[in-house]
Amino acid sequence: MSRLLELWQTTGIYQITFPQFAMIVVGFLLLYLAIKKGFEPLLLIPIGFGGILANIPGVDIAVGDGILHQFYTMGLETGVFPLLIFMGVGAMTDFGPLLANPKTLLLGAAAQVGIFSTLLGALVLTDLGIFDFSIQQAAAIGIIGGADGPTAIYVAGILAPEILGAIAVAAYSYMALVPLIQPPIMRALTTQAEREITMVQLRDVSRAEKILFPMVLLILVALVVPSAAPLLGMFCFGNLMKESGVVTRLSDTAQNALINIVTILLGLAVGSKLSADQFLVMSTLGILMLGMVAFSIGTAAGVLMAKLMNVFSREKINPLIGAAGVSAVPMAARVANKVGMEANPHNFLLMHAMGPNVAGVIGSAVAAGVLIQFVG
Amino acid sequence: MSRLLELWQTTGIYQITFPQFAMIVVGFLLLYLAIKKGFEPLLLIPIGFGGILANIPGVDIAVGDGILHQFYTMGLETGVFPLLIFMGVGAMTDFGPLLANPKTLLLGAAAQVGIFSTLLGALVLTDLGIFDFSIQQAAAIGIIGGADGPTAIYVAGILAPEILGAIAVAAYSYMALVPLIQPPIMRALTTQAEREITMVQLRDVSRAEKILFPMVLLILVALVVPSAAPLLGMFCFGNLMKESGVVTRLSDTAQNALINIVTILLGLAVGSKLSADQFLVMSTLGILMLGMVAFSIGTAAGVLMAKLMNVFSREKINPLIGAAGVSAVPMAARVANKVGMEANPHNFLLMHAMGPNVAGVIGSAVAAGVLIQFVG
Amino acid sequence: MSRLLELWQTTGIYQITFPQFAMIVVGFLLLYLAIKKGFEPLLLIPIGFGGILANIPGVDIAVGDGILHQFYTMGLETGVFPLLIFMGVGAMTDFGPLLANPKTLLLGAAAQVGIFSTLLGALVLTDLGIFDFSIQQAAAIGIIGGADGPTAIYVAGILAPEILGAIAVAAYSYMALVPLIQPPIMRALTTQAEREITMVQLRDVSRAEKILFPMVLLILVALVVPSAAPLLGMFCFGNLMKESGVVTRLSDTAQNALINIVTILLGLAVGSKLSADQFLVMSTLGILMLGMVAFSIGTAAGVLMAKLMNVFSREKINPLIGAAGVSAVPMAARVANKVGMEANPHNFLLMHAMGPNVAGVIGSAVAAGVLIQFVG
Amino acid sequence: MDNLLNQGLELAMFGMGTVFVFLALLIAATKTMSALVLKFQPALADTVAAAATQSNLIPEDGQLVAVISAAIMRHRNKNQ
Amino acid sequence: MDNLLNQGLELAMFGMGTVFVFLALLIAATKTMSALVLKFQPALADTVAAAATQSNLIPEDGQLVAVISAAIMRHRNKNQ
Amino acid sequence: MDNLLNQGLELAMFGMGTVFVFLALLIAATKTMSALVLKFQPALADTVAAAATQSNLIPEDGQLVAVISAAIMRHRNKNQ
Ligand code: NA
Ligand code: NA
Ligand code: NA
Repeated sequence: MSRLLELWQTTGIYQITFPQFAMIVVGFLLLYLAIKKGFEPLLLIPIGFGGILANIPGVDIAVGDGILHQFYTMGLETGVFPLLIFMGVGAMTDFGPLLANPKTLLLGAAAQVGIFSTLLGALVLTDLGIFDFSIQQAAAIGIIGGADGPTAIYVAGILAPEILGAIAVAAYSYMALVPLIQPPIMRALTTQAEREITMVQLRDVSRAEKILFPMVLLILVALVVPSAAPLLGMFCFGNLMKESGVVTRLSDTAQNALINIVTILLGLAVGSKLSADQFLVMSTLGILMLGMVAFSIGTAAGVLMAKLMNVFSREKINPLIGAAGVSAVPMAARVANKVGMEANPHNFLLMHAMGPNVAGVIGSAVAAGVLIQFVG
Repeated sequence: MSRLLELWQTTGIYQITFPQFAMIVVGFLLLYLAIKKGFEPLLLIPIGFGGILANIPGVDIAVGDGILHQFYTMGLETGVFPLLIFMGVGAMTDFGPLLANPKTLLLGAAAQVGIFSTLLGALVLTDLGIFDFSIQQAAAIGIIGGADGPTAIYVAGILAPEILGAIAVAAYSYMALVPLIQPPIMRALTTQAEREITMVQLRDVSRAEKILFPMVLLILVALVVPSAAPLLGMFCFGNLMKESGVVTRLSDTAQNALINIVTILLGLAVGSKLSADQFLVMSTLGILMLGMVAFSIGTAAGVLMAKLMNVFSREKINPLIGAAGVSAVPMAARVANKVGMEANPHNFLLMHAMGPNVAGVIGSAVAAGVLIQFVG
Repeated sequence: MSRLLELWQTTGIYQITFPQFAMIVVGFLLLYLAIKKGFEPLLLIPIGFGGILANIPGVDIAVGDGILHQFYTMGLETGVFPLLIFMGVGAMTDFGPLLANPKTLLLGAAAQVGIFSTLLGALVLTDLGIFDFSIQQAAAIGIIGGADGPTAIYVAGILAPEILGAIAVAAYSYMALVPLIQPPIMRALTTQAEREITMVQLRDVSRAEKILFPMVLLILVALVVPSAAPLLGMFCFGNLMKESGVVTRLSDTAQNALINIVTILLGLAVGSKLSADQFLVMSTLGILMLGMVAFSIGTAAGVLMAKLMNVFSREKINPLIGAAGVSAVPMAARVANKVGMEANPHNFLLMHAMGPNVAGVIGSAVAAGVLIQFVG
Repeated sequence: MDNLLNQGLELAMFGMGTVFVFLALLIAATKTMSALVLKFQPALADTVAAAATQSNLIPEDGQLVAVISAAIMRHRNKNQ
Repeated sequence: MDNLLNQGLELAMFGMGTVFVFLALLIAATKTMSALVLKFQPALADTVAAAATQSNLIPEDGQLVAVISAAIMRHRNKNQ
Repeated sequence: MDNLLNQGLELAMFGMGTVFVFLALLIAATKTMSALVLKFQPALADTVAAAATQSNLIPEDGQLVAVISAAIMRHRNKNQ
């Protein structure tokens, strides 16, 4: 009989705590959003599932020798997983639109205002005593505004691993919500006339330029912000493999088997940080709120920068593409295209928005480098 | 001249011991069975080859810094390899037949009697002084009756790594021998009339059910047997990736590149446990013998359970599909189909047998969880 | 202001040293050779790029916790990467031509003279005080003459990791230069009549022979040179997976996803050894020079061996195929074919040269085993 | 040694018990799930993995933040 | 705490400054690169990844060895 | 230093010796193997990787257990 009691005490029903139960619900909610609503399923399915596993009572999955903790230790603590994903993303990125219109790089710079103002916001909230974020945590929260998953995870893993779960959830959730967050801001900051601006068709970009661009970018990183070299180096490496055209088999693997394997493992590893005791803290609410602010400010800054450039430049750019500077590739570019077509059904902005879109990836990686350099 | 002698002493001919030689022969025999007789070649080729490498004298391959020992340390000691394989198996599993006829889950339960009676058998043999198995070893031997490779390797890696080699060889050899082991038992326990029972065609299962099933299973595991959560969690995760339909690239990788890579490394790692000093012990004979018993009892229990269910249920099931409850997917289901067609050439049992077949995977994973919980 | 100065001091422009700058130039040169000249791009792109990353100042990429150093630690220090590549190469190798004409194995033996005479050359240069190579370093340099990338990296990783970068660069550069290095030597050592020798068409080889060959090779390795068993064991394992025909999915993965992933990681890890302080030393010049000597002597020895065999054998072989004994698969075989067609446009030597070509892989792996055994 | 056998018997009993209870519960849960799905089938079948429309995205996100917030609040209150 | 805010402000300022300076430099570098490519386009476009002809392989290799040698020499001289 | 050269010479000699001996043995072994295969070719070629028929499965498994048993027995006897 006492043995039966012992058996009963091994069950989850006996052992589960309310916070664990709540986090399992959150995990299922993430799965629901991913599967039924199409929220970044590639990441949110592994993260959500990992989050559920991490909160199963009475078994070590996300701690100690548990498999999720092993994935965390091998891939997130070391930075290997986000860097390999960045390599794969590089191998999937086409810099053509950016090369055809390099000044859109400035839009990718402007959108990073979201990162730094959110950092300041987190510190102000700390100053006011509402939350208690260290400068490392504030920096990691700010990077959510980079709208770039692997960059956010990489930075959080280095600066503030204790809030990595919340940051990843916020980053991917808001990336999925870009079609909702951005349009009102874009409309509020532009006139109908501005949204109707049509842009000249992009010139063709030669293969040589595409091959040389990752090298030029790498040189500049090495000379100006070496601290961004791990991220941008792997990114350029992936892109060079693709554009060089001589290592197709490596490029294909980087874009498929390798990035898929790492995505599965990274998602599960991030999920391991969704254990109730780490995730169900007040700061998570602050992170979710600040992340939303970061996306919004980044969007606004991109749009305003485009308007500012139009003051000085003769060749007008449609300010909507400024919003794509936050990254969230390729969702933000599609949003710019969609809002543009509402104003003028014959105005195709997609390719024009791809320039600031990939510029935003570079911009937030540079910002990440600066943050790691100064508070890491 | 003394230098020539030294050279001679580095050769394998000089250094090889008889047990090493014997194990190399065993390794080649495994390769022969795998290649020429089609015995589970995906596992037995890497295991057999690894076993040969592990017994080459004068070089550290399966110990120390040797590559097979590295694979063992990184993947078996940690449990990572069998869990990743389980994830891939989950991504390949179709729960449709099970969902169409859920009561066949009981057949998958019954077949696990093989596990526990073999455990008892091992302890009785110890009690009689014939062998000397600890309760951990007895549990690991019993799990051979689960007829599920990764589960057996996972459990043995945790409970009794010193007999992992013999357990893996037994598990995969007997899985390959299912077409020989099962039919006589099935025929002995059923009447011609029973074998002729035709079953109504399975209803179609909706996509929503297939998506929800892995989640339902996961919840139940979390609430009832958390200790089975690593195994069944990864299994459900793989299945959800497949059924959700929104992460096809991850599911494809889990079913192909990733499971293939892990299978190669796991097979070689298991092979490292086939070194003569670990494998050529009396207990290996006991394990081989008990493993066969486990398969036989599991088969019998599945068939008898089906007959018992027919006593209480109006909708009769063909007791042959009970034998598929041991797992050995999909071999055991094919055997049920084949024996059924001998009795009635128009009786297609394959899809009906797939239900208990995958139920057996769940059943033995639950049994594994219980064993790890109580003697781990 | 002092903060601005601090910022300036974090830039690469401020921190870079001349040797770092020079190595970055070398890295770009390797990329240029790989992309524009087609020099072994699969390896030289990752190595070159890794070399650039390793020399970016002010950030730890190739040391400490840097990602390249992690790749180095996990894959080169352990030997895992070159062995997995060897497995993949095995799965891509067709021993058919060798089996049709086994005596060409002797040509693969002869070409290894390049390895050992270069080893002696390195020691003579040390004796003369020109360089200062240990016997381990001399052995690792010699193995460049094996013209086999993974073998060279494996041996250098064990015997002399401090010169691994230079050895890998030399090995892959000279393998790419085989079409330039070999023809003059081949022409100098043969007469027009010899180069015109036509060879009888190769017999068909049965599938059974192809399946048995890797096993025969493995047995012989186990009995005669166990120290070569890690390399040749993995090679035979890959080949057996392919030829057995029963594990196509494993063989495909070994030849594609797995070898590609490992190639990327291995290349970057090798690149980490191209840091200025390790690479810009006098010994690098010696290694580059000796590597060229090794290739040349190996080529000559192969050709001369073929001529010697013609003295004793009635069935004449075209001595040009002896040059393919250095390995550099399949480049060296193509060179033999090309030089042969210059002499006699109807003389197709390609398949005949594939025999010594793969024999050269076996030969240098055996030589590697001996070196590791005696100076490791 | 007898002790070992006893331990084994107990383990076998509890083990088979757990396996049967678990799979019986799974039958019940599966049947319930299938019944629910078949009841709401049309709605579910259509929307699963359908392209998310903008109009129903906001509530969902609201849900996520609401659930997390509620959970944190309750957790916090308990621990005070 | 105020100190923390100051630190944050400085970080934001330098951070945004670096981002803008970097991307401005990248614009300049990219434009220069594109201009150079377009100038030498015919030559480049044809040879990139073209099958290496034997005649131009030797100089390339010469280049590699020459650059490495020069670098080693200079490095050595400096360190003496 | 001279010692180093001697060591190198010895290594070169034994090394090349081993390479030649090994590959010569491999020639012999390969030729033997091919001859045996060609002799039993029809049988082998047909059955390799052919679908295993039930009738010949039992003996094979018997083989495996028999070999393992014999090896364990002999090993055990030796170590007693
Ligand atoms: Na960004
Ligand atoms: Na089972
Ligand atoms: Na070679």
